[in-house]
Amino acid sequence: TETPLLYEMSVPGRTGTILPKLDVPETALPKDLVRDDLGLPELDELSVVRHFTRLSQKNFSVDGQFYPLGSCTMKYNPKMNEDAAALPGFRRTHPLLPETMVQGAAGLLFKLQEALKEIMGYEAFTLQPAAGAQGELTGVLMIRAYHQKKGDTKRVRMLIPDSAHGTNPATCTMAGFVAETIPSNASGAVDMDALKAACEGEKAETVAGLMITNPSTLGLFEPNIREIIDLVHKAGGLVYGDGANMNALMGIVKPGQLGFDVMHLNLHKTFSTPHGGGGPGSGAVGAGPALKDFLPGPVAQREGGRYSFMHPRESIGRMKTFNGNFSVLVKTYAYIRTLGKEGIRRAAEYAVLNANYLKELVKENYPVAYGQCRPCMHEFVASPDLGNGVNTVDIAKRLIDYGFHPPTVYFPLIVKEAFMAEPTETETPETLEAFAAALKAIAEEARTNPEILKSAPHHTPVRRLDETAAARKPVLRYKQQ
Amino acid sequence: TETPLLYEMSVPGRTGTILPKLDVPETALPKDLVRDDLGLPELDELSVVRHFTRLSQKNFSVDGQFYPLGSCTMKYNPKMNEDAAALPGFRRTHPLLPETMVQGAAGLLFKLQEALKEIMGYEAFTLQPAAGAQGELTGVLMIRAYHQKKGDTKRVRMLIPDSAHGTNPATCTMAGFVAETIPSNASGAVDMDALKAACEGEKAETVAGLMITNPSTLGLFEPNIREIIDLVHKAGGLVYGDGANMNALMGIVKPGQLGFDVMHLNLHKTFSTPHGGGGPGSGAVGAGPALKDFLPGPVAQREGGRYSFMHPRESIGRMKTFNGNFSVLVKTYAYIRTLGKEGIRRAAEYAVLNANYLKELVKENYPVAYGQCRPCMHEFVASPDLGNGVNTVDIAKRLIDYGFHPPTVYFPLIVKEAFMAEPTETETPETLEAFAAALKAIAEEARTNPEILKSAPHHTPVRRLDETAAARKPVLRYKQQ
Amino acid sequence: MPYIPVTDSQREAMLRKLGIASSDALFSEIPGDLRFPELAIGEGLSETEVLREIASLAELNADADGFRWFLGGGAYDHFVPAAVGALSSRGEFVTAYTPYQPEVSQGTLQAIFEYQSMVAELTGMEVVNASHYDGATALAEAILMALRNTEGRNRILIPEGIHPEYRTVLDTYLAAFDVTVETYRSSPAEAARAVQGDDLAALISCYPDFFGTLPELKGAAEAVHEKGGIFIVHADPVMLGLFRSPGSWGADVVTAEGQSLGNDINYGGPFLGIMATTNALMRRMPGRIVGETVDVEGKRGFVLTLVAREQHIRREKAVSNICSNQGLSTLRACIYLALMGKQGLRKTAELCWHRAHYCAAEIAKLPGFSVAPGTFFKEFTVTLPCDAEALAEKLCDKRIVPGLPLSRYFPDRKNELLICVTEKNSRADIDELVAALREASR
Amino acid sequence: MPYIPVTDSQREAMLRKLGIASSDALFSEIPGDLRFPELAIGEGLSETEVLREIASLAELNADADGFRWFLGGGAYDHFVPAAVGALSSRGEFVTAYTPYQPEVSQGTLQAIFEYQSMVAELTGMEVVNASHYDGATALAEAILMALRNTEGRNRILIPEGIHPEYRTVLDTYLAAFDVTVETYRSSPAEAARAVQGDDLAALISCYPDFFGTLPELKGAAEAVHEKGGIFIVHADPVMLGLFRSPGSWGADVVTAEGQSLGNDINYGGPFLGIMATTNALMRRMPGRIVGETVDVEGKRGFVLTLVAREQHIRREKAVSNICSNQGLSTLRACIYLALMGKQGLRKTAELCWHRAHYCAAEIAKLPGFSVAPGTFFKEFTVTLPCDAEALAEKLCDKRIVPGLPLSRYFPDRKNELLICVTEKNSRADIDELVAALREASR
Repeated sequence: TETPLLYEMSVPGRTGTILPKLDVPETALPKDLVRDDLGLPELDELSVVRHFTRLSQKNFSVDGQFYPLGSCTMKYNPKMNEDAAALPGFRRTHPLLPETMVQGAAGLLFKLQEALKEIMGYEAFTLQPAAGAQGELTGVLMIRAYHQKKGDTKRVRMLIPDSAHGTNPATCTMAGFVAETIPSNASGAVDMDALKAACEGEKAETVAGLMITNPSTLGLFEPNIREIIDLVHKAGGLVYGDGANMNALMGIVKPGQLGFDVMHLNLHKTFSTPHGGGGPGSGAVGAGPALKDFLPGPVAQREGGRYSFMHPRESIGRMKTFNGNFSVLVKTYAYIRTLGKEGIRRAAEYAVLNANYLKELVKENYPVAYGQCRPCMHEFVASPDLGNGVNTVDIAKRLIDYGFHPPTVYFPLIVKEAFMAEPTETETPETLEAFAAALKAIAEEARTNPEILKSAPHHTPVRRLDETAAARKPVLRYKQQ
Repeated sequence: TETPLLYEMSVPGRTGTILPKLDVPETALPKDLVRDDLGLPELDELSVVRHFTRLSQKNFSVDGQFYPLGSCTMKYNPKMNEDAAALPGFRRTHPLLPETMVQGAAGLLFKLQEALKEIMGYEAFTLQPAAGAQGELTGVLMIRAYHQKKGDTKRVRMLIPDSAHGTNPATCTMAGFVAETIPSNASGAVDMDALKAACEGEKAETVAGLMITNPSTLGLFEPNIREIIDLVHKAGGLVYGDGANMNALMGIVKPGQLGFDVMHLNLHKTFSTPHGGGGPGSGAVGAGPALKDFLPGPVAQREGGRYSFMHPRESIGRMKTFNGNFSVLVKTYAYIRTLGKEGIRRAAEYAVLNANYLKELVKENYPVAYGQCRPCMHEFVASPDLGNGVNTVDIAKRLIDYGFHPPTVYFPLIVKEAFMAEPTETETPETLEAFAAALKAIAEEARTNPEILKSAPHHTPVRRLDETAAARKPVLRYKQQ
Repeated sequence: MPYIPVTDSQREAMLRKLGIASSDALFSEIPGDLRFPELAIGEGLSETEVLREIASLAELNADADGFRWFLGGGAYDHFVPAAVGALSSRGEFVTAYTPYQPEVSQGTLQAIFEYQSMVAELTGMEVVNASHYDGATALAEAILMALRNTEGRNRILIPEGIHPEYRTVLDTYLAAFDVTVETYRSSPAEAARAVQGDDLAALISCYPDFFGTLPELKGAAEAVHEKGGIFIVHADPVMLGLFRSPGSWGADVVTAEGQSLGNDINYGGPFLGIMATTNALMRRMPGRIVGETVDVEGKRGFVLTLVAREQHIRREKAVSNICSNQGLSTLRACIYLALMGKQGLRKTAELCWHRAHYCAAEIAKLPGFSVAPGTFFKEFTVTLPCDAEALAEKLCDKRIVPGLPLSRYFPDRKNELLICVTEKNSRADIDELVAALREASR
Repeated sequence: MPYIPVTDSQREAMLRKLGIASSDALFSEIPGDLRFPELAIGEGLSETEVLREIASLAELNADADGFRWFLGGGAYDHFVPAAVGALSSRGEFVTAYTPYQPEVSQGTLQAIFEYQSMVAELTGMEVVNASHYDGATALAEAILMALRNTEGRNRILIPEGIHPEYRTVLDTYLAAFDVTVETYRSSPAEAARAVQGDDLAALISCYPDFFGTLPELKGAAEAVHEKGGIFIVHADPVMLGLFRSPGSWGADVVTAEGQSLGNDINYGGPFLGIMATTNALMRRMPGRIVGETVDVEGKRGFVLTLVAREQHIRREKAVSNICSNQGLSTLRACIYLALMGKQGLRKTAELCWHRAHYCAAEIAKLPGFSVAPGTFFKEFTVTLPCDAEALAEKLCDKRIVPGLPLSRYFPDRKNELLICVTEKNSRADIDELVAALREASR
């Protein structure tokens, strides 16, 4: 049933909070500055509680459903980490206190930097970026600053494989580079000839670098990764690694050792902090020898048993105020301490095992487009063709009726009708099997009753929504009649 | 959809907790004492989280729905009180610490006792009883001890109006008294002639006392309450007040001043602590001059700025271990501090106003059985007859389809097809009007489509359940096949 | 006005609809001389002010997080997984009531059914109710149940080592009944055999007792049954992760304090009274019970059942006056047991056992200290070379709560300390305790 | 293994199904010399151990509950109603992701739509996005938006009083663009009028600035527009409960730090970047936006909309690379604004105003102290007769955090203190601060 908007429930004179009485003499207000048009709704506390309780129940979530959204790593978010982040000493402390009064917070940041350096094979880390996209921007601005410092201003071309997330080219533009697409070959890997053509000869001196995701968005490990990195390095460019898919590789290989000069992590994916309906996340960035001095500040350091903050020598500045999304970082730290060295590796191992198992279970009707004979990493991208005009969107919507959140669909763009499933290591084989059974039933429905797929979902609070109308005549806020 | 049982999801080898490694030398276990048959299920943490998240969503609750369950006072439970009770200094402190280490807890108990004494008009309070029924038992055991002390052992008859909650006669039995029912008169009040007959003449000397609920379970203020109390007192008996319905009277009148010798409160009703799916509650008991020395211990006291505990001189003992349901008491205290003297009175006032308003809105189809021309207190008991064989149970089940929790039904027993609605003061008039509209629609459905009522509810996780089969062949636990 | 959503203009409209000028008219039946008293409880305060006042009270208390903690005595600091709090605090659980309408209470009902199932396994019994107020009241109700089941018999045997507060609760609950309560020091079997006459209603055994000591249960059930009584075992539920269940010893009724199962200490409450029994005694058992059934479409569902025992049907003939349960505490225990599972609870109990015995062994090495003899699980009694209360005070100043001085309940046992070690006490904690005991006793 | 439910025997069965002997085979494409490195990060720990370690770190930090607290400087201790935490922590909100599938994300989507609606009212603007990382990045993106909208124009005017960290963030974000960033000291209108040439892209005004001072906004929008620029106002959202909205002053884009709206300080993050604009600039705005629409049955529903601006469609031509929002912070702000409502937010702002001005007036009476001139809301700068950092340290020892010594950012402003007073500071707190300042400065 429809949940009315807050404004629709508003009744003049109500309030949902109990505020203190004024206990000081009044000071006259500057009349010309005071407003009388504050159009907020007026509700009591119970109505607000009921409203958001009901809204919450309209969401699918990891806590409620299998949520195999590819590229998003919707793994279980341990409850103990929430308790850790909610401690008053973290939740209620302030970034502008003197360092002596926040040794615990600074210490935690330092310890987390150290752990991430070790896991990723980097010389330095910043925890400041607030999200993956901001981590990307950080990395690419660092590459920019590196070339600038060398006076190498001709390097404006940033190479980006066509399977990349849309954030990569967008970031590239924000950092003042020109995005240049490198095609994939038939097996889904970077087309080495195209890459060579883009990096060699005359073109070498305009190469700023490469932005690459590994495993790629096809869920495949880039088989020529060392060669690719070498090519770019030889051209004088630097390599940025998009760490969105690190859940396949943590504890398996250190990206720094593979040669990535800089890389961001999505702590909310790989390190299991909750996604919060879209954020806050954290896009911590690690850097190797070429770029470590360019990291944004402040970075935590330890000197003689005390923790403090420093700004790297060639720092690009800062990406946001204060010290990053600290409470996300507390959860990350708790997660790493809980898993330890064995657990970190095992998490990746089982993420990959689960993905391969699921890929195998569904391959008859949902074959992958690339790399059929190779193991996938933490996810796979199928390209289903169930016939009878059934599209991937129909499969996705029908999965909802079966109680599952759909995988990512229509990404990456290079796969037709892409269906990108990432089960994560925190799901049981039984869940994967139930999901595969639903997919099988859907394939059968496509043959026998395609209409039920076209009109899915059937049991949701709302059914398929008119997104075109929403964009054509945007209604972006409630307006009082 | 059905939620499987934990056992049905169990897979050997799983566990949902991360425990420390053994860090001390092992001590040999006594082999003949060790078991090998621990049949607990085996699940991972995510599966457990998902299980209980899904189960929770199958409940109606105050946070989600209007819940006008008569006699239960399902009012809003302020979230701030939960935060107060969760403070580590309360949640993680121990009742057997020396008093010097728990001055805050002892102080809170003392302050709460003082506030309840003032609100209820009593000389002393115990916060120990864990629930209303235990509060009743406390009060009646105190009456017993009082008579015993006086050597008045013939007093075995406990008078109880026929409208009383079932706990009253049951309590009476547990305290070794014989329950004697006093009928109600045509207007729902205690039949004064019957009461007199039970209290006067020869019968006087066997009267232990009277257990009475005021407002009565009909939602009516007992108009002869002073006379009733006088009659019992004159017979040498004592009067126990069942405080289940104090939400109508707090701040309006002090029961101690009306002459009740002892009374329990349901702090989870009147003082807005949550009901928790059935508990924990708190059945604090107040006593006047006759009985205050009989209260169970410990009772908090203040001496020279320090808080400590004492056992009343003639104490009946203790009703449970330690100091009552302490975290419920923290919430009660927070509630009283928030409302203050004005708020306490207003809460009762609006509870009664809301009940009268709702009674008025629905009177056409849902007339009250008693006291049509009198104001009701915080609730009213209708006796609907919608025709076409529609019973109160059908109305109740159909209300669920409209998104409302049904009122209490078939209680009190003296009202045919009883339908007992208690809206509480925390609901908006809009909600009451929507509820009345649903009841009106149901009355219309009773005329036009009674089958839809008989087969309700229609949209719940399960539909009407076979309670007879459940009791005839009880299945009270999962059994491995 | 806090938590009242009726605005002034709505109030006016409502009064008009009721045909009255003021809500005072609704209270006209209340004696005028007593109506609307002034309450001396102060003005209402804001959320910030109230929480600040209450937080300042909370800060005056010592809490287990700030200390090395070895205090038990009936309220235990066991590990509570964070998921227990996260799930049990969901509004749909917290703000629901007794599941009278099963169609919209399947969450609460299924959770109780699962609790009953797991506690049945844990205790080795057939039937479990939806809980009592705490361990002591569960035990009291078990005795009342035995009295009902053995009509005419009125002798109750209670072990000397029972928790002193339990003893007081039992006496209070039994005050109105014609019973003889006797204390025994021997093994339960011997105590039963020693009974003269045919008036034995029940024998209670504590597994372990207040001092941590485990009784010899072999032959106890047989001896009690031979005398026509009911054998009641009050057990530590965490210990049952490792030690034989009361059911396997032939218990007719098992009670336990369930606080240790996922519930906080909460300064003593709310706790969780566990009660389990046999199929034979099922209909004698007090308290709420949830059963499985089917709906009109044949779908599985859960309902409150066997209500014919209860007070709202039977009134004065009910088996007890109890009409609620410790719903949230039960839920917490249910989530706790689900998370722990077979392996986790066993491992927890093993950690308690090994660490407690390590601790006892280390303390026994201290000059002047001795550990009471007998088998124990996680709690044991130590005789000190000095006053226990004074020593505890010294250690508290060093952020160690070393245990419970027995003088709290037994004024003459001044040199004895009851020490509790759980899976939360690391070896480092224990070593710190032992070192502090050594130093403080010098 | 923590959080991995696959048992050993299931693992074997899965490997059999895949036709491999070991999961190592799945990683055969990874360079063998680098595969499976040893990680020097220690063994995994139990829940108890990890929480104990982290709690011991948390205890090393000063938190606002333990002090009289007058510290702001961009991160404010406003009242957060308990219901905000209780509701926003529900698993269905916390563990969902970006609402890509609207049919199963209406909770998140409707909440964002309501946030957009309320923030539109608060700022006096037409369109609000679903949030940025924090106030500073919102402001940086607003400038990029202005640059895109005024193609060819590249002059940005920034007030001297901007928060120093904001200034650094802007410089970082603008590093790759050919822009001239100029600082102005005058009123915004005068600064705009003083621009020579036709290259003004945007003028930013801080309402109030870092030092607490409110600018004169009259005529500013007109002057900026006359020069062809975009007028950006960065505002304190709590102040907007009482003070005229930026929209009413003619702002084209409004940004704000939304932490004050129901979010904790969290040692500086997560915060909430608010951005609002006009209908005219709607399609230039970065970030996620939720719109209303209908489903196939005509029922109202909400979807992510105007996605054609975004990076997953437009790739290198996108208006920004941002592809998430501060979902939970937004939700908290939404719940906060719903609870506060029209009356509550106004009253909050009034309490800030009156208490801050009372505090300033009392401090101004102290010998040697002076309060900076100009209109302020809740934060003001005080010149002390002594070193601010040293004084602050003294007061912290007395459990008072008196404010921010300006030397934190401006090494030469040693005697200045930025003091923040909110609705959480009672008169008693303020009097304590004033007395402590008096004493410490002697």
